[in-house]
Amino acid sequence: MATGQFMAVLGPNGAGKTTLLKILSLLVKPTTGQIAINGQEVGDHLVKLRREIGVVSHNTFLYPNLTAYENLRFYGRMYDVPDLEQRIGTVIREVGMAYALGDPVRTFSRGMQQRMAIARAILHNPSVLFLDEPYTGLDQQAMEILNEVLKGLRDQKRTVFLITHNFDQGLDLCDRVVIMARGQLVYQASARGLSAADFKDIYMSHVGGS
Amino acid sequence: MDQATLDLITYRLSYVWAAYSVVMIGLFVYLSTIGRRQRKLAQDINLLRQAIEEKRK
Amino acid sequence: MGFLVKVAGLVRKDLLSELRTKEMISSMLIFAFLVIVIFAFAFEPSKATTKAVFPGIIWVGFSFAGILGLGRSFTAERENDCLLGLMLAPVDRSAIYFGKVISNFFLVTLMQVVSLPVFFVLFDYRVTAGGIGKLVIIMVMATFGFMAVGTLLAALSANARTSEILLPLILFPIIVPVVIAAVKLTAMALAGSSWGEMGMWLRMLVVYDVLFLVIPFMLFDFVLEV
Amino acid sequence: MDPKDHGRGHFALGWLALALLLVSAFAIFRYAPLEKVMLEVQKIFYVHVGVAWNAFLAFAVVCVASIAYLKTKNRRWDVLAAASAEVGLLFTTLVLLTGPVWGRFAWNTWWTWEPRLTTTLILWFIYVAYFLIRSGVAEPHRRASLSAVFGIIGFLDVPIIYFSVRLWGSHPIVLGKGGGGLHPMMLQALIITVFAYTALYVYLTQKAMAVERAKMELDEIKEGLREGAQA
Repeated sequence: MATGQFMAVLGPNGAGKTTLLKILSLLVKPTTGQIAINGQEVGDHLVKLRREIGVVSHNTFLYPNLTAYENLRFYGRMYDVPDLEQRIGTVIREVGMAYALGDPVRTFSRGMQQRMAIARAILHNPSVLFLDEPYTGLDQQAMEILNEVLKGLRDQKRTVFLITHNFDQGLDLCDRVVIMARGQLVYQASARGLSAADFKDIYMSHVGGS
Repeated sequence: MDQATLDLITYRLSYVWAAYSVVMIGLFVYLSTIGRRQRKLAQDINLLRQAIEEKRK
Repeated sequence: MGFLVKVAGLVRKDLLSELRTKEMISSMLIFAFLVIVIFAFAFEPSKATTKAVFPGIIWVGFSFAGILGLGRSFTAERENDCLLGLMLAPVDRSAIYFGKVISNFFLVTLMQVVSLPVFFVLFDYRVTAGGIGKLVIIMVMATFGFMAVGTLLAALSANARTSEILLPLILFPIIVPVVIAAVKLTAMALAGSSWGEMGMWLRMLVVYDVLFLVIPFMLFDFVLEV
Repeated sequence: MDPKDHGRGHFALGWLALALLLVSAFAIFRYAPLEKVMLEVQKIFYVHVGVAWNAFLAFAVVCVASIAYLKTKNRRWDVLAAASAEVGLLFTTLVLLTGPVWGRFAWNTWWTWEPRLTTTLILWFIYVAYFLIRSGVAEPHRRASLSAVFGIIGFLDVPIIYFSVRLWGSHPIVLGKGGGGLHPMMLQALIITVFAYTALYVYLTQKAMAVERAKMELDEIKEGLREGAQA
């Protein structure tokens, strides 16, 4: 997959999406095969290469009792982010949460927390970003804000994987789509010029029915 | 040997008997639980295999 | 250097979070006080025999309260899946371990410092300044060993379905040597023994502390595996 | 895999263990001389030590298999560790039951906090905890890793426990279990008994491993069914 692409990975539950994510985000070593990031084979550089990866999951990874700022500062330390204070200022504006910087995360709504999770994931300027079901539990308004943020990410030419089982969302943002079922890649194509209705048919023919 | 000595020996042997029977009973109980678990597992595996076979048909 | 910065960051995060809620320290303190009160009812505080078992009472209180705190330290990380977030970061697993050992050690020591005077007052136990000084060093050494192995086992039990009841059951048999040593050394310190007389016990505690810092350090990776 | 498949030589080993147990019974009751202080009751010593020694061997095997599992991630090591821990726990239980019988006669009390007895008791608790961990974790690989970690920690703790209990024990050891030096014929009987129980340990461990493997197989079939249902 080329740098700067925005790829959607779709599939029903249990198709191996989360396992793919775990492998690609360097949590688990694959049983067979190799992963390369920025042309660098992963091999033994597991810990170092985690710096190149950001993950947004349906869980936020945020400490509820700490403020937004404290959370970002903590994760910034963990990722050795240089010029941390400045960087926190930048990302918090990017997700439009600057007004809540001093509030504990516990008091945030689900949508706000999800935006904070994105801020946390892009804090260390990762070259690859994984979004694992980022739309879970969001209301319509929060989804639109999330889409705005994702558009912003695409324009920054980051490599993004969007993992979801819901093909109404995010499709228009993507360059490529991949469908997984039963642990296998069953379909991949360019997403350009693909309408949601067409895609639904393709999806059903590969996944549905069985 | 008089009766008193014999009684003492019987008394001491009762300890030996107690200790050895504890060991033997323990081993026997363990062996029988292993056997029971093996039978139960074999049963479960066969049942599942049959279910899979039938599904294939 | 990067390693130490990360450990410091982890400790700071734990303590800051605890400062906001105070749930760990307050529950440990209340538990320790309850132990004192229960023992005061169970054993007449003014009797001579009670004075003899006083070191044991102290450590029963500390151990139970400490386990209460340890149990919380990793279940708290499960909220919002924070532990997973940490594991995705380029942080050595051992840094996570050391960070937790240090923050747990700090909080349990704080609990001990606050509750120890209460133990002395409520059991009307007189002690010399020298005895107190020795006692502090002994407490630090014993608590460190307790936390070093306790943190590993707390992380281990956090993975199980029944984590709250599992932790004391797996931790108590392992820390038997620490508890024995702590009780003996406390009794000796309160009775005014010299360091020389405590030599064997102190050496044993040092061996335990070192062994159970090095081994969990090597095994912690496997406990956090996904 | 058939749960009754125990691996090579299991059947022969069973007969060997039985034969050795009979030889050891002969050695204990006919060959070895009567001890002067404990008289007949000293005969308990042979089985007690034979079982105790093998309980310790079983836990050493758990430790080694646990290390091997963490290094290789091969489930066979986990099966060995679990099986060995089970037999070890059985043997430890037998030691804890025969110990008091001896103590009742020798020290006129069922239980003393004698270092070896106390250490055995704590050992028993450690391996009960080992099985609590195994039953508390459902996911097989995680269960294997976590119990391996505990198997290593628990075993390495044993010498420290023994040392601390010994240092703590203000109770005098009333009688060394051999009563000082052993008569050569007593020693021979003891060695045979230890070997007999070692053969029995291997035999039982093979059986327990067969059960563990069958459990593993059952899990895999169930897992296969679940995936099949989703597809």
